[in-house]
Amino acid sequence: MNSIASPVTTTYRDAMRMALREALQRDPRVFLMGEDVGRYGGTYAVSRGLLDEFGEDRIRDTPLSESVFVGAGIGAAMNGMLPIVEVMTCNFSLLALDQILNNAATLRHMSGGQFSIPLVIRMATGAGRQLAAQHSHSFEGWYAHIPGIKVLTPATIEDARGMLWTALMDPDPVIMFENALLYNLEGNLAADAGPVGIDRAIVRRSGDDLTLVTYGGSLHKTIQAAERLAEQSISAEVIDLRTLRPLDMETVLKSLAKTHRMVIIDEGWKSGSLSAEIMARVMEQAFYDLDAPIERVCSVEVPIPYARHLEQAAIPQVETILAAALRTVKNHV
Amino acid sequence: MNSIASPVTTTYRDAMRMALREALQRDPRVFLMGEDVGRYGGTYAVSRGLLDEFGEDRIRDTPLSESVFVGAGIGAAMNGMLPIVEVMTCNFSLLALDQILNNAATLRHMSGGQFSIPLVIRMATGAGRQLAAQHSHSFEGWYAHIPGIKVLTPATIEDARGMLWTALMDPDPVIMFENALLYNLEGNLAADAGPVGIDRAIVRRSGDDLTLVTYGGSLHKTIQAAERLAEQSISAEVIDLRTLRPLDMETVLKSLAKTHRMVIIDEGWKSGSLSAEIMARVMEQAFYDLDAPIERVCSVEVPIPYARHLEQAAIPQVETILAAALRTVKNHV
Amino acid sequence: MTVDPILARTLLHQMIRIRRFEEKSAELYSAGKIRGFLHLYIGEEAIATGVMQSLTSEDAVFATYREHGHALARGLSAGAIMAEMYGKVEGCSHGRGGSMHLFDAAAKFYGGNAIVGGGLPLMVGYALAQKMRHLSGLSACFFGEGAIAEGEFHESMNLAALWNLPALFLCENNFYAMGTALERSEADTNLVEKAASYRVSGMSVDGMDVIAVLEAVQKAVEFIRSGSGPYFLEFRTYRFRAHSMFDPELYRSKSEVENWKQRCPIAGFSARAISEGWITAETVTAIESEVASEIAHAVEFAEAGSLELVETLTRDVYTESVQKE
Amino acid sequence: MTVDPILARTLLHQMIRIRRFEEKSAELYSAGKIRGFLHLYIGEEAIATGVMQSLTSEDAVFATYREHGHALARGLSAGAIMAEMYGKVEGCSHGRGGSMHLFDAAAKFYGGNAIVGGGLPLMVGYALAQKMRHLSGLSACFFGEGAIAEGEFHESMNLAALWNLPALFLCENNFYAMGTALERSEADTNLVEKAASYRVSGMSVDGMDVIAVLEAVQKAVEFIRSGSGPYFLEFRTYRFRAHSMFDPELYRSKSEVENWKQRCPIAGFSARAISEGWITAETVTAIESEVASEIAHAVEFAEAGSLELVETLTRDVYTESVQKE
Ligand SMILES: Cc1ncc(C[n+]2csc(CCOP(=O)(O)OP(=O)(O)O)c2C)c(N)n1
Ligand SMILES: Cc1ncc(C[n+]2csc(CCOP(=O)(O)OP(=O)(O)O)c2C)c(N)n1
Ligand SMILES: [Mg+2]
Ligand SMILES: [Mg+2]
Repeated sequence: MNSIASPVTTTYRDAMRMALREALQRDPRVFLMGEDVGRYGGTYAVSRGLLDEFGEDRIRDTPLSESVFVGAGIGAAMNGMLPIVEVMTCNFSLLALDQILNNAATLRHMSGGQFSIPLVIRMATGAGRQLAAQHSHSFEGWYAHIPGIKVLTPATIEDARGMLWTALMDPDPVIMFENALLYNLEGNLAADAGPVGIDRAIVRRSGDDLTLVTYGGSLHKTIQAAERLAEQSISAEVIDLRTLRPLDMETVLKSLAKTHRMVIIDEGWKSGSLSAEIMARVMEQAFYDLDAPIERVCSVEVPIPYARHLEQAAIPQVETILAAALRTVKNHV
Repeated sequence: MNSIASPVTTTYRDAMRMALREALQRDPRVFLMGEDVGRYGGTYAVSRGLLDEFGEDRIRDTPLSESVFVGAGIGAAMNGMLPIVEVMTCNFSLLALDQILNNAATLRHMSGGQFSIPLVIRMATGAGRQLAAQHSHSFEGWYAHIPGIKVLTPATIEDARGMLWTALMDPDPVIMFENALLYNLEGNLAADAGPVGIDRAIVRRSGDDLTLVTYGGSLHKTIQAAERLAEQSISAEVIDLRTLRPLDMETVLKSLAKTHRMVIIDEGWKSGSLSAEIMARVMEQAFYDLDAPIERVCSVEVPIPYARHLEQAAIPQVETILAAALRTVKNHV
Repeated sequence: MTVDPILARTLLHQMIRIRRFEEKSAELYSAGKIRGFLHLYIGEEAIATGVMQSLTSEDAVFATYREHGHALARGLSAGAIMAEMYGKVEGCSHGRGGSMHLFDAAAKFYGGNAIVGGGLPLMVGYALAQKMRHLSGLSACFFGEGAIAEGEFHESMNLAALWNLPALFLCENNFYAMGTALERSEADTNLVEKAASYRVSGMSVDGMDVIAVLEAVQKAVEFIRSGSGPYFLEFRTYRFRAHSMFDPELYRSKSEVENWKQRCPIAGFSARAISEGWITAETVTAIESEVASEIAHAVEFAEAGSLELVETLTRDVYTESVQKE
Repeated sequence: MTVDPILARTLLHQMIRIRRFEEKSAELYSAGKIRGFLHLYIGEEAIATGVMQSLTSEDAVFATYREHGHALARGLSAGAIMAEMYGKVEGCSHGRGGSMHLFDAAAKFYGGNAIVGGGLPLMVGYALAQKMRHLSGLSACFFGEGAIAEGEFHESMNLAALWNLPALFLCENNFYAMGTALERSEADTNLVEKAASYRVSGMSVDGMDVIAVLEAVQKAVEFIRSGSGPYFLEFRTYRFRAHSMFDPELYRSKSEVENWKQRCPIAGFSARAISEGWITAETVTAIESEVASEIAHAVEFAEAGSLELVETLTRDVYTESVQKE
């Protein structure tokens, strides 16, 4: 990689493309496969240009056959390759879930440790673009239930740039959920930005009065909410989980030990969401640190409607985060 | 139905078969379809004899094509039938999950309420028979995340007998998870036993010192644990959730208001399990009722191993329930 | 051969109606009135038009996310569809579905499915119920040639054939699935042969010729109604526009598109109908003006529509919630 | 035709070894030593035997849940398999997998998959990697005829053909999937024709004749190694026993089973080999006694094996946990 002096302005999309290019350049075992990653340039234009640069062998357009191309990624990973499989969006990943859960997540264990599956599956996730019930799922928290896989949710340009290589070097299957609303996110990236760790949550904003825990697409809304809270002299700490499985509870609990109050923001449907798991772990591991019950801001339990006002009402918003935060701060044990 | 005078001794399997027969006799719109429900007699012998009684048209052996036969159940339900679709075990249901989640659970909403899907999907669930990683899943809690479907877990002979008809009369899709270890369960059934409600949890054993919340296959272990606790003069209330979606929190919270302590027993993998959701709801709705943090006894986060001692160590046991209960009772806020 | 003038006018009217509707939709999308994904049917109008002409109100129709044309030809009003894309309560799915999820129970129009191949199992199940209920209507499903690679296609074709169901498979082969050409998707691009491997009879049809479509569907319908089992139709067609509003069309050449545009189903049929004397040039002008006014009204209707109350958000997730209201 | 005596002995030995191993497994299952599901290969021994004889150690093998025979023929020791079914750490999957999940990385034996059709995508991906790495070994997957109805079969065949992969599809057609006869599962029961619809070459083979199997596989292997793409083999066979230990076999007649038993691959080949003079009757006796002692040792080995410590329960869920130990 060429290193330039000053930070560059870029987008989440371009950062992700840089990560793909780096991986493809760095290791001949890496290849990218999925629907329309080549000639079309990627549904979200993430892989545009890669076919020209790396050729058909390494940038593979697949038929619309989610189960076999995800399964083929597993098989190729078992045979010396480092595949990056793009499932266009998580909405279609259910068609490949048997391969993910019954093969990718179990082969190592059920063979007594004989096989590694150094596979990375990327998929877009999230609502907010009026794509309606079948195209607006946020499955990352749900996938985090599955032992044997790791679940990443890059929320920043740095993580879009840096998580992929680390994930590829991981001998176990990793799924990256990229919130589609983030692709246009602009920001600075250090000229020499490279791989980042995937095992720790990060405090994105520090504060003392309450902890806001979130990840992915909701991070930016949560930071906005924190800024609004600051206007009311409430100091909110914002934690970006980054990796939903395994969860870095240490970072979460350290913050809670300071603030004693917590709100979780999670785009999954509320019941059985990741937020519930975090609440359960806090109850198990730090019950006596709580000065108030944890609140959560999740998606309403409805197939996401098309109409904008209904869709927006169905997913977490700065206002709803704010309201939950204020309730939590006012609440006392 | 013929009614006889005194209660009959029967099994969970036979009770389920009675329920199927009743439904088939009662309404010509009812039919059963799935892998080996006919000539084989059902993998767990639940449907044995039904092909002879009701014929090929209504007892339909399907090819091994989970996605289409579940989807066909949805389509038939949209067209005036009351299909009972048997997915042999929940382990194979991932292959049909797109149809369940993106069609069955969403069609009513995304059409603006134009369609009902009076479909019942039955599947066996659970570990404990040394069937290893791909055949030992407990997905009921995971499915309970999905808005638009209902999730039932009959744990008793009465519920095996009674839930099906009620589920069929429900205009929305219902999934019944039958723990395969229960099929041989023997017990009494009132001679005139019939349909039962599916909207309430039930207190299966009353007690004052702590609440044990569970469902399905773990109910019987939990009751045993409660009996062992009684020997130590600890009075445990046992709640059988019966329906995992929607959750009847009223019954759960009423018990908690009395006992102030709770242990949840759930065969799903711990992270992101139903138990987490119950803990989260208690935190939201009854935080101040808690005299101690809730504990949960779940499956260990591992693809279920074949070897018996490892498998048994991976799933909830009377001993682990007991230990959690004792810790909870001794704990103080 | 000769075509009844009334039929000729009907077909042309329907095709023009779809074309103008789609053009207006594109315009409204650019204006930000319509959001989400928008997949236009421009170039493929002969198929929906010919198919619906040969089906009856007893038959059920399942469609894709590129289904405005199917919905219009099936008899949904332009206003109800436009209002749907405006997210209004007057929309055919009350604004819950949007462009990809048009539904109309009364018209037996079962949507609107945004999962490639996702409607096929539903259609098969619907056909099963028709058979079990001894009803004469058939069950039809549109899908793109891209859907053929999905496991659902395979399972659906096999089950329909195995159980001899009144199922009509309507493959709109526009040669691309987003940017993926058919030959990069299917090892065997002969789709009728593929159908035959399930013992499903089939035929390949010029999807740019509305009469050819109409006649092929009539044959298929007769076949199915005689109890002979499912039927597969491949319509060879082309989408003149991008896949959706986000597609830079890097994957095909301008000249390829231009060549296909020469085969425009509307221009072709209208020229032929005039030269054969089935209609006059004035008829075309009249149709255009009828359609223009219909579409203007549709837009007005959509604009004037109302938004659902946010309080109803969770309605229709379960039936109970409806009843409570 | 003539068969080399050493080869004849090898084949017969392998088939008898599988048969006796399975008989012992059934016995041990009844005795409660083996648990879970147990799917016996009795009647189908010629297939695994003939296939493995024609593959090399460069090739990779993916199998089903009825895979004891595949594993044995591939060279896994009877002891390691038996110990696996005993749940012992000495088992080929350290007791984690059991009967349905036999694995051996060194033997390129990729298991053991209990999801019908679940191994096919893996095999295709493995073949893709072979091609990308310019390695000569092929990738082969066994599956039952029941798996053909699954979407995974369709998607896997198409991708293997489309990408011209060194993939060998080995269909063990024993005419039943549990209790479902092939004609109740497939609209078209001609499986080689089905393969052709993906442009995959194929052949139907008498799966009760080990020589026919061996020769067919040799042809398929040559075809694949020459770079001509995937190959499909249908082996017509029969399972003499129930589907699993729980199956009451209500779905087929005793006489049908008896008829097929007349075609026992072992009895047939041994009679032929003796009459052709490839081996003598004494050879058979010798094989039987070798096998008896091998299996006795396997059982001893399994009995003497140890159980993994419960503390290691979560090992091998992730790689890290291994390294920590
Ligand atoms: C299961 C699934 N995979 C991928 C997509 C994304 N997608 C939407 S349309 C489309 C192309 C479908 O092509 P085709 O079936 O030929 O229909 P066409 O758009 O050409 O009418 C794709 C890949 C999807 N909606 N569903
Ligand atoms: C996806 C899936 N569906 C159902 C099952 C249950 N099941 C196990 S074996 C079997 C029959 C398979 O038949 P076939 O493929 O012909 O193989 P055979 O057992 O005859 O060797 C079935 C239905 C399964 N394991 N996986
Ligand atoms: Mg297409
Ligand atoms: Mg079979």
